[in-house]
Amino acid sequence: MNAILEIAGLNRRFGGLQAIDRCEFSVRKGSITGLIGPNGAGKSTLFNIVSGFLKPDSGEVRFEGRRIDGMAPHAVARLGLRRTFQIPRELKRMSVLENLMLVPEGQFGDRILSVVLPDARVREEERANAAAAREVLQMVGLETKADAPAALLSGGQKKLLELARCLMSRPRLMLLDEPTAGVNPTLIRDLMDVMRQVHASGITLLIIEHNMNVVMELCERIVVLDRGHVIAAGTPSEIQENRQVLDAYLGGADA
Amino acid sequence: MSAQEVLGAGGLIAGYGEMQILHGVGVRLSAGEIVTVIGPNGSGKSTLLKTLVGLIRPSAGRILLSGQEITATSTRDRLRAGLGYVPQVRNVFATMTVEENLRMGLFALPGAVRERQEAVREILPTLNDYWSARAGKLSGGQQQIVALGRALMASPKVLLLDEPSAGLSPKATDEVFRHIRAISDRQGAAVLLVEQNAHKALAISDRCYVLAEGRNRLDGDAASIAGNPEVGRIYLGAGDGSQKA
Amino acid sequence: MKRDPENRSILGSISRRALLAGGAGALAAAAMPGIGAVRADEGEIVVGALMPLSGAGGSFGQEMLASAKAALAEINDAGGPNGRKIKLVEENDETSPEAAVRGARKLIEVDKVTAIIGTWASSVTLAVAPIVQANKLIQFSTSGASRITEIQKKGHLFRTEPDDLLFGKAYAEYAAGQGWKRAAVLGLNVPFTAMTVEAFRQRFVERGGKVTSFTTYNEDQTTFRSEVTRAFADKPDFIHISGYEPDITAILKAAYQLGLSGRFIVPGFAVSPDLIKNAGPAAEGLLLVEEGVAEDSPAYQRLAKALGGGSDHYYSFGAQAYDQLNLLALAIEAAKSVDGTVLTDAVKKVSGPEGTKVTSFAEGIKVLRQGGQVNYEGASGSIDFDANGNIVKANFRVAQVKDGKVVPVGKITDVVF
Amino acid sequence: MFELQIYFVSALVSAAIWTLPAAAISLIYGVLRYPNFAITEFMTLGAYLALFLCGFSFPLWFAAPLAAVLTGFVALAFDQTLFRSVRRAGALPPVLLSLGLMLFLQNAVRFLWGNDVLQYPIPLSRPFVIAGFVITPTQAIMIVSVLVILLLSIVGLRMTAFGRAVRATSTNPELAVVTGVRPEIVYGGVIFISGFLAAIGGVALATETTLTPLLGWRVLIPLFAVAILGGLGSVIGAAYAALLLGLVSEFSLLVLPATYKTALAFLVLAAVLLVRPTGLIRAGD
Amino acid sequence: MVAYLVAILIFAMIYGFVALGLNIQWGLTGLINLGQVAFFAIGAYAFALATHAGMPLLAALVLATLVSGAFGGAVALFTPRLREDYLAIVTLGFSEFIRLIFLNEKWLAGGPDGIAAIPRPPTIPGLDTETSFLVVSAALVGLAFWFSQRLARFPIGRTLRAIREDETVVASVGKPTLAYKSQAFILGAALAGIGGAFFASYLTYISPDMFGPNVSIYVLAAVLLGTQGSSLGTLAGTAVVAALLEGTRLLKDYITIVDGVQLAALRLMALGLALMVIVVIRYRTTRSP
Repeated sequence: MNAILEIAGLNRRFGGLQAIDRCEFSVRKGSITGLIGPNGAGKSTLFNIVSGFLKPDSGEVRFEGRRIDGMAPHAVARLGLRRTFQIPRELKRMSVLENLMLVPEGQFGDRILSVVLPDARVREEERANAAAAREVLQMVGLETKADAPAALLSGGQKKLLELARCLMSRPRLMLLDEPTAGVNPTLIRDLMDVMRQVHASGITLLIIEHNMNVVMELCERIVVLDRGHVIAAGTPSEIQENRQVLDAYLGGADA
Repeated sequence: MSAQEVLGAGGLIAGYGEMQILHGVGVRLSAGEIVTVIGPNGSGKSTLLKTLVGLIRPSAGRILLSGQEITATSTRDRLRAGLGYVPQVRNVFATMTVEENLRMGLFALPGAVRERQEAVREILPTLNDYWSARAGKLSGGQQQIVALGRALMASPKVLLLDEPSAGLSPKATDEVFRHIRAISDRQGAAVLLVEQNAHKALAISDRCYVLAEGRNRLDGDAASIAGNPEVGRIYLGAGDGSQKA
Repeated sequence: MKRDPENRSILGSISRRALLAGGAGALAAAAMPGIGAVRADEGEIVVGALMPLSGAGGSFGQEMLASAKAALAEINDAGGPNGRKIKLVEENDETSPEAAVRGARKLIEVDKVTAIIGTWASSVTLAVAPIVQANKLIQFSTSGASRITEIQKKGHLFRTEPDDLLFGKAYAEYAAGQGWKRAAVLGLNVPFTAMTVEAFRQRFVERGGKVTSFTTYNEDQTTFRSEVTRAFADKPDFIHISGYEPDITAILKAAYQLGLSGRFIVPGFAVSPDLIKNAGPAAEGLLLVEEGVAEDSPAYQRLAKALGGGSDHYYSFGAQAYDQLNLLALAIEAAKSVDGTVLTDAVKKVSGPEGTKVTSFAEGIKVLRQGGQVNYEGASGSIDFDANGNIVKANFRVAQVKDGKVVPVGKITDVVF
Repeated sequence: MFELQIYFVSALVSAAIWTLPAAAISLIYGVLRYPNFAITEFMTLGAYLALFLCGFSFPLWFAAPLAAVLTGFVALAFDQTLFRSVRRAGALPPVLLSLGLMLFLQNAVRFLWGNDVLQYPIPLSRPFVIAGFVITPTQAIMIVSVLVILLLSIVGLRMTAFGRAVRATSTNPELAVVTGVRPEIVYGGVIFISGFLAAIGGVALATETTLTPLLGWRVLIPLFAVAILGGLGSVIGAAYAALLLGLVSEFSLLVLPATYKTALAFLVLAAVLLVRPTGLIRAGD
Repeated sequence: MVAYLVAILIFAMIYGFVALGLNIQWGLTGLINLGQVAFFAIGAYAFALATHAGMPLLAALVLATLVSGAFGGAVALFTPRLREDYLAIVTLGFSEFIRLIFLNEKWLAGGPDGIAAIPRPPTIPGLDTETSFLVVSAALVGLAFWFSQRLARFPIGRTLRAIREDETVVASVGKPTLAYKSQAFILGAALAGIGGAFFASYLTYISPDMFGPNVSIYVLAAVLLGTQGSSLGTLAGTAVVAALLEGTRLLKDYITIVDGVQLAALRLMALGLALMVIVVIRYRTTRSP
């Protein structure tokens, strides 16, 4: 299997709680993979570990074959693995466009030295980045909001901005944390379209999602987490048929 | 039925800031019964409880407690009117002893602390095992029972419990649910229980509501809901499950 | 709040009147800058009194200001130097170098003063002197720090206060004279301490004594118990505290409250009636060494009369301020100029030691207008300056606190470097 | 050895002076979640108010608590008019407000009483010597008074409904609200008590030294070191930490110059914050 | 009178450097620093010591900038994980710590004596010394202002503002936030150091008691007054604070019902009150937690 992300023997404990427990799965390159499970199953913790915001107690995370567990968040991001946040973390007092123009790596103007040098190079760079940002905004349908402060976006638009910021860097793997939570149903369709488009452009997606309609429709493969452990993995219909999965949700038979 | 109804709420629309979670939810509770609210993540279960206890103000809808409208009153007044509430997490005063935690249960109300403590210890005898310990040093299950005990101090007519099994081992979950049943039986309080752990919760419940996406989807006897395949579809999505109905 | 009410009313009314007078003058100058400038040349001679009207030197600053005003009245009554009146503009340096620098700038730039008199704390003088020198003005100071000599560039700075080295030597002379052999030293961490203590140690050792311990402290300590304990540990014959009023008060109290008794010698400028009152029984027997005044001189007696104090007042800084203004006025008369460089020489000339002894401005101008040379002998002493603008030799008085009163117990005369 | 016993008593005196104001910082931090830099100025204000009341020939033992109550009201007045309006805006606005208040109060004292060094009209007295420990009656009274107030505070926090409300709000504010605690009453009460405690500390400091407008500022760093060392939010912790810091800074004299006592306190403060921000001593109340 | 105005303006310029520095740290990047006076003092002392060691003025200025910047970097590196309120305590304590070092270490900085006879830049021909100093300091403040403005508008300014808004996001898009925060702290400290050098040169004398916490409070007030984050606003705020502090000194000649100490106290009371009022206005209506 051509895996872009491999997780093996991962453990993480918070005080008395084993949040991630011998977790093991992988994400196929070019797939849309769903990560589901009841509340407290450890999904967000897993995202935080993969994206470098938390360190695991033990185990391995490999991205494109390279170990990334324990790396700093920015270093993980630079490898081409980006994430969104469940509760949108838009940069409130900055414009939507600025939210995106922050992203490109290696900007010459992002160094102090550039401030005291002639600004032709920075101007050129900014023009190019702005154009790229507008393109991404177009893709997610926020082009009319480019100059508005991010704080003024609606809840759904903020979700789109999360996606856009992630897209801006053209990553190879995107971790989306509940992209449709708190979004109204009409916008959910738009969001799903955007996600399909993103996928079509060659980006692998790993999605935490509670809206099962979205998961079942979008994902080709689903990984189910319960108490930090993978209890099932398979196609949507396999998961829906899986009694163990439903029991996990409904707190069924004692494990 | 309506004569016995201690809590009634209908048409509740509420949320956090611009994010609307409840899109018109209603629940009714009669004296002495245990009612469970289940539903997938994000369906609005906890928000419902917070709205009922007054931590969130609904933009529409009404809440009645023993026939009195309490929609616009403060949390403190609702506690005094007979509502008890146990939040999902951080629901004990960690640096205070169990005894003091229980004492806090009568903070807003008049009452003889010692007598009520005795009564609560009778209903929840395991409290005696760690009566003088600091609540923060107890296990998750023990903390949950302390939280229940605190809420019981005020002899509430209605007890609102937000996922008492969250983060507990299966054994502790059983223990907590056993105590909830005992509370209902011995104290006569109506209990509104929000749970993920649907199977176990339904086992001790009389009735059940199923919420999805901030709306009432199903309700009925605990037993009938437990056997309803629709519940599975609500949790795991429609997909092509309609054929199996 | 707790200030002595008598004290308050006297000083309070003086400073209030002064403020009113100064205020009116500055108002006029500010409103009509052109006229003000003309006046500076042909009318009144403006002199800045930069004094610590508050802060650690607050009570001395008040005394100095009142004394300078006494001299001012005498000078102007005698017609002023070259027939021009002197106007005194006061500025509070808050005993803080920063405030002093700002105050000095204001005096120089807004009031266009010819000279600045008064600066008391050494840190203040050190801060102000470079500015005064840069503007080619002359400055009289009441500070003892030897470091001031180092920044003396063109001789524009005159000190009527004995140098710290002399002070240090005075303690040693007195102690040796009493036959004391062992000294412990407690020193506040400020400019004059290091020099004084070093000079003291040197002279004391020369005279066969021994310094058993030297402990520095900060003014903002909450307790001084440990430092006092350290000082007493070696059973010294006496303890010299080199500091200011607040910390010396605290140290005396700490020693008393530790049940320790010993002989303390402190600088006179640190001992005000407040200290004696605040330290109460702890100040009993305290020895203070202060710059002497010429108590028997007519100048001092005029000053004492003008300030209205009884015989128990000892106006050592006041006497200096009084002499500073008189010296300045005489120098202007002698030089027929207000130029700083010219005045520098003139000050040295009128201070002596050559020339006819005079003890007031009025006497002085008589001699000068007859073409003679004067040697001003003032309220604070004979005042002869060396090349660095320091007084050559100094007299000191030793006094002791007895029953809450300061009683003279000895003199140390002609202490030289 | 004589010297060591002196150090020990000095440490005790310092600890007694620091304990109550540090407890005030701790209480405010625990309940209102911001470091209040104006506490030192409430010390100064309280000390001067006590002096003012002594001027009406009240004895100090009577003037001090009265001044402390007045200081509590002053603190409450600033809290209700200024701090209250930024209650929900995080820790920074109240921190900035407390800095502004520091500047304001320090200079209000200077305006009213001047820069002069003042002191209480209490006669100096010779010390007791008990087993080599030398202590004056004033110090003994001061230490005992501080201990009594400390005990009253601890008992009050444990035994009274208000005390429980304070501890409940400190340990779990959200839960406190759903048990019917009214936060504004707790906030106001804590501010009043903190003003009171700070003022008593100020009087204690002034009996040991003298009154100047910088009275409180000079102990700011030690106070924060004590409050942080004791685990912000804990009154007993503050008392233990005060004793610990008192001993450390007095005995440091054996190796360090006295002038570095405050710097030492800063190093303790910084080290604790960097290594273990919850404080070293967590008495847990 | 004009000369006195010049003096006020010079103080405004000196505080201007310090406030522009704080604006980069706090206004732009969101790093609260209640001890800006520490870097101001380090700059002043470094300049004074360097000139006394015979360094040319310009070299001494560069050295002062570098040394204070280095201390800024050290503080930033030691405190990256401190929360806002803890950072406030540590920076305030640090500034007092630095003052105590200068006070106690006589070998280093003359102890409480301070350092006198610090040189001023040569006078521009045709101007008096004061005006000349004003012109030189104004030119450098202009340069610092130009730098601050460009910094805020350049991509790096965007990154710093993003850190102020949400550090986690900046890390999540692949930027090393600690490096950026350190750079902001270094820049802010270096600017404060330049201010310190000018302060030392202007007064020609420095001593530890000039570097009390009040200076930090003045520049905080200036940055707050000038709508936190804007360089132009910061300079305007500085001018207001300088006028309030220095300008009211002139009032002494007109107001006779209070004495000098009381007037000084009133001035600072007014500044304290003003700071509180600005804070209330600025933060009153902000979001709930």
